[in-house]
Amino acid sequence: MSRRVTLNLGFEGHLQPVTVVIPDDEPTPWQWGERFEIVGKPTPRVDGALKATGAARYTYDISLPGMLYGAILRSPYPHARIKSVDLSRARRLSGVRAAIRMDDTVARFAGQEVAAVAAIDYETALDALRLIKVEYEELPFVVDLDMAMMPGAVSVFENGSNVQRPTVNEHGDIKRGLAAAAAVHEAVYATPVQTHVSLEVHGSVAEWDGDELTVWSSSQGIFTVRDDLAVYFSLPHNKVRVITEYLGGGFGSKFGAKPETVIAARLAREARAPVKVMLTREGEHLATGNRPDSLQKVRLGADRGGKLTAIELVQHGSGGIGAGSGSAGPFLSLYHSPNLRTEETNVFMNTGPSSPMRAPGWPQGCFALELAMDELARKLSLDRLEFRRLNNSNPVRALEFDIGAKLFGWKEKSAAPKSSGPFKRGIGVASAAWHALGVSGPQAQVIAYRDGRVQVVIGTQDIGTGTRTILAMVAAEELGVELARIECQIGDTGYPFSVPSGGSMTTPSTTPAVRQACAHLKEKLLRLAAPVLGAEPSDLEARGGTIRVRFDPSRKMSFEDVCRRIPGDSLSAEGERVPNYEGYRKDQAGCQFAEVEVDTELGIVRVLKVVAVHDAGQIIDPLTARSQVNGGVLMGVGYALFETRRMDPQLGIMVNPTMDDYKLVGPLDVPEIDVRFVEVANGFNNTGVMGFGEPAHVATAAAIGCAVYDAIGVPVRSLPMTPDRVLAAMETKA
Amino acid sequence: MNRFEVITPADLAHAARLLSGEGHVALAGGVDVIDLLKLDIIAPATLVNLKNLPELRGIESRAGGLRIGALTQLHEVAEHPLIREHYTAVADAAREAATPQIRNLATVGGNLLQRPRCWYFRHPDVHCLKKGGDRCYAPGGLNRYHAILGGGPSFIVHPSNLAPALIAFGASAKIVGPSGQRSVELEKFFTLPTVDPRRENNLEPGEVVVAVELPAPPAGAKSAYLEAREKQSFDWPLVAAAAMLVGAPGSHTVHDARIVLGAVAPIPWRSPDAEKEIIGHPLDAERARAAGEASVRGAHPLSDNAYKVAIAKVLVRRAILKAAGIEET
Amino acid sequence: MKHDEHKPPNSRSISRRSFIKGAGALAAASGLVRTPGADAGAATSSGAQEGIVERLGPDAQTIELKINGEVRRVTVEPRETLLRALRDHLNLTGTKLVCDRGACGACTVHLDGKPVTSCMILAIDARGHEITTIEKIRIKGDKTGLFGAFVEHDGAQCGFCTPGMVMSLAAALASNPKANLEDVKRAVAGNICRCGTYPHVFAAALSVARDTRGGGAGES
Amino acid sequence: MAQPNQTAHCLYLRTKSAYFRTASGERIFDESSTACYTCLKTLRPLGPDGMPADAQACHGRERGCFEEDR
Repeated sequence: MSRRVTLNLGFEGHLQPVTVVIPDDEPTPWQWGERFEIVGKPTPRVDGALKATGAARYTYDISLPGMLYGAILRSPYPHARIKSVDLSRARRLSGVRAAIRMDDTVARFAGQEVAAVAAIDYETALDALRLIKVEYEELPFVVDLDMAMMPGAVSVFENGSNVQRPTVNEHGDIKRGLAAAAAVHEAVYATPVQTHVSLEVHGSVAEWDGDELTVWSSSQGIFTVRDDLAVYFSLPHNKVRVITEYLGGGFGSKFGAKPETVIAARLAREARAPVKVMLTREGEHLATGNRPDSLQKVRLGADRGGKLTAIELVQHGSGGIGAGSGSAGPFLSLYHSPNLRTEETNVFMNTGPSSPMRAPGWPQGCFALELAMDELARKLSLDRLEFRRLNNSNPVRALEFDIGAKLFGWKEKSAAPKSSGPFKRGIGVASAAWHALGVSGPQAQVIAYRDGRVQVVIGTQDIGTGTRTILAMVAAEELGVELARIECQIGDTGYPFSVPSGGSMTTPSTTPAVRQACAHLKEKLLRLAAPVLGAEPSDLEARGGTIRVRFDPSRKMSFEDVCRRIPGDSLSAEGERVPNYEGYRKDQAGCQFAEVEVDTELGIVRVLKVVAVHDAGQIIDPLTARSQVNGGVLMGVGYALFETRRMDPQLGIMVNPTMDDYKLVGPLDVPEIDVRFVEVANGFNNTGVMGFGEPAHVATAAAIGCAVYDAIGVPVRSLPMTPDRVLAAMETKA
Repeated sequence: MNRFEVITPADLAHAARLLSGEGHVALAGGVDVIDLLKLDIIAPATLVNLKNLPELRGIESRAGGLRIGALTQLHEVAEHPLIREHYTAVADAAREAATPQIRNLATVGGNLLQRPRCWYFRHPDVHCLKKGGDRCYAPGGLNRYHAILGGGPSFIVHPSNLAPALIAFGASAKIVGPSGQRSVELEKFFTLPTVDPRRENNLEPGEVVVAVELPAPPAGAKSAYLEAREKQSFDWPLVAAAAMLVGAPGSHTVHDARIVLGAVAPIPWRSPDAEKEIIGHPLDAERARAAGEASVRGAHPLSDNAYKVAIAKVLVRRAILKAAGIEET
Repeated sequence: MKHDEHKPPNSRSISRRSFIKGAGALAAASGLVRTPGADAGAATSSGAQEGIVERLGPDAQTIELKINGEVRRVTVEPRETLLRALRDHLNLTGTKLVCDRGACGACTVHLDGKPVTSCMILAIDARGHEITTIEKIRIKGDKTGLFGAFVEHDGAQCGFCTPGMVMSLAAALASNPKANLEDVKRAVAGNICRCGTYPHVFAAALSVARDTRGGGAGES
Repeated sequence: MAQPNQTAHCLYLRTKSAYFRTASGERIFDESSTACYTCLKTLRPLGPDGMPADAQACHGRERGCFEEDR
């Protein structure tokens, strides 16, 4: 049933044999030194042309016969009792086909869905919203983290404190660690609420056929949306079908069936017609989630030699009316310390609920920890990179520091004298980590047709990372055929099950299923070819577009010739993603270097260069992987310099729910980015892939924060580092 | 957006008559009007389409100066050779405005008359002083981008980035209304909230800005326009500064100067104090610095925007030096 | 409609989009003009028909738009933007709706060859202009090499901003085939990408510009 | 990823990790400090009873709105 194989795992200079137990029908995991024909070579994404020409069909582009347009009325108040909702006038407006109200009796944030309508066109739907009469009774509110934590603060939930029970992690004795330190640094760091700003807003098109529901949804998880809708509407799972052909971004905010998807389905049921509900940009900012803010009190101690003796974090943050603001991840894993304590406390306030966002908690924690590391290094007169090397927790990162420092020119840049003029340059470095091994569960089907085409079918979705390309590359590699032969069908719950595209799970969870399916298909094809080639199937291999005899490659058949021998129409095989084996290391490392230039008179920071060095197990496609790292870095530049949700304390509303007042990195704000990958064979699954969407975003803002500190000589301990904060920091120096 | 009709009048006089009526709003480039319509800040019954009126078009040389039709698009201003050569600050201001796509739609008239970018004003759920409500939310709220000069009772900043540069060259607005036409210096066209917090200029009902007239630039005039922005890509300025300098013949002495700031006050903010610091003196970095300091004399920053005072000082200094062609060391 | 109708009792300030004012570009309508809201609908016509070249709306009317070289008839209300007309009425969905405020460039089309944000222009205002959408560039084939370059350099991640980027660059490279990196950045300065594809977008554009330059001359 | 929690959670409780399952098919309720919970009944991070929804509160019968996961 199962077999033991010994794999050569690790990375350059650190290779070791690891014995793993794998199922019999599982292909041997790829290991160090594997020679690939397709995997690992930069490969343009297979659907690139469809995206560039606007032909790719997103949920927003779905148009069905008789389809209605929905719109949502949101609470303008941060906290109010909803006494009545009168839909009658809206219902009477010509062109309106359905109107519903939500079940809530209390609005707890400005932007909470109150009611919704469906009409023959979008403008009419908006007209109808204006006719809905809602009677609110305003209640006191709190939208500021400091205020929400105060004793006697307004309660977001009746008779409950806003301050939740803390999560504590500790080992050693922090007091002893601080006492043993030659230098101690203590400061408070603050990070803002960041919103996802997926370019395709949240939304769905819902269509009922009797008691069967089909939903096109802008979602990271078609099966999770399906399951949620089935539970919500008390339907058997097989009565709900969810489709996400193309997805315009998600970043963690598009798991499951959110209010707008349920609203679309409810409106469609009432109207007896398909309904499309896509949010407004304002609604997107207010109600689809965000990265919580934080106040992080950090204490670090180190001995004279630069070894950390204590790491302490006391963190508060708000997930709005929801939870999830913790930021301890980096404190618990980036650097060794014999004494460590983290305490994370979520605080409720009257703002939209947070949702997972690209490495939840990590960019916050990394900024606080890494800037504190630099401040302590300065006290100890240590080179900041050296200080990190001394305490580094991961051997792969040690190599990454070397690679990055050389590429970046750390030594030369450190030695360069500071300009005497107003434009000051600075450099910084920060560590990243992640831990996305992938999960079992996904199933894949692979079909070879008589004409030689191969179809990979799996119910995953492409959040923008190039899923179709990655899966096709793995299939082509396993089957020994060219990439163009493979066609990937994804994004439909009618296909075999897969997991959501989030938590950096897609590639490590789906590629092993596809590879296994291809291995099974290959066995069948080898059996077809064996009698023709006069060999045993076990003596054959699929390579270079042929099936050939391993020890005599001149005895071969083209892949197409083999396919022509398929009886009937096609040959199909299935594969599953099995649980992870014991592989090399469960964590993955990374580090980023940043160089900035600060206009010290205006307080304006420009990021000039970022060097990003990362590992992610087996990189399938370095080209799309590099795109992901660029994306993580640039989202980090925005987090460092521009992005923040601004809540007015008088009205309790977000004043910048647009794409101009909520500031995103634009083309002229893009630094030069140099991306390097470190190859690691990890052996946890048959492709050895680890996930990658998140780690690339973890260290950027931290590295930029450290670089600004280096440039101006004082730390800016709050993000984003806007001109007012930079100038204020400079003033404390003067 | 409410439902409305669109009327295209045959001539200017008729346009003026239509615009005198309640619920009529002019439609030109449309960028700001569409924004306001989408936000339900305006809900006119009728849009009066001005694009058919020849008086509003074209850039022409006139009496040594230039007449820029109100419908002229920002990209035309940015690229026009005469403007680039003789009114450099104006061309630079146009080039810095918005995005390439918006510069291809937005007009000179629209840039001057656009409503403030204040996030309270632009928020559909906030009924602020500017919209006829009873208070300005900036002083007690989030005011990092608001006025440091000339504020009260409303604390918006004027959003036009062309206006400071145009005022630096003494430009006038040519206006046609139901009772005829008038010409008003742009400097006097914009009005403080003390006059009427609900508006930013003295355009009367039915009046149409037909053109902007730039007088001939003084001999030896040099100019510069600078913006300080958080983002280098599309962003509104924290502070803008336009400087126009006229050198005395044959010397380094500044014979005349105009210094106008943008994004610091509810109107484009000319600073005679800054001008005084440099007029009649040979220009050097120290003089320019003094002008920068003087430019924000009397500033009353709000809780979050004192940093704009610091930025304004620097930007005025830099604009003066840039106009003069002096490299800072 | 009464202007306070949606205001809750003892409201301090917020009223749900029910305060209605008029005052817009190029004309000030006496500061505050209260006009009927959308529900009242009917436009009050003021004055005689003489002196009027055209009167449209508020009801939907069929207009002609010249899109991608073809005259298309589309029935729209005056309040509908060109973007809505393209997407909802003509099913030209390559042009994306993202910010709806002219701030992100995802809805970029060409108007007489120049890139504009189609969310900030009324459909009726696009009459008489040559409108070019991403579909035209698609149908006419990749003469510029831009699509191929986008694919080769991975200029798309989720792909939602990509058609707008392509439209901005197509116009810029048509007027300046030898664009350098700075030119390219300025050409897409009105386009926002949340996935962070910019570096690869720049590379794609520069590769086309470099080809135009006869190879080798490009700086990056 | 988090360890599976052995107690049955409410049918309507959701958090990112709950969209994944263990090898034995159970939903994973990660009680990590970054978990964002939603009640599928209200579509908000609170139950029909108006109190916060989370992995600690939303299992067992002590909460009136609890419904057993099938």
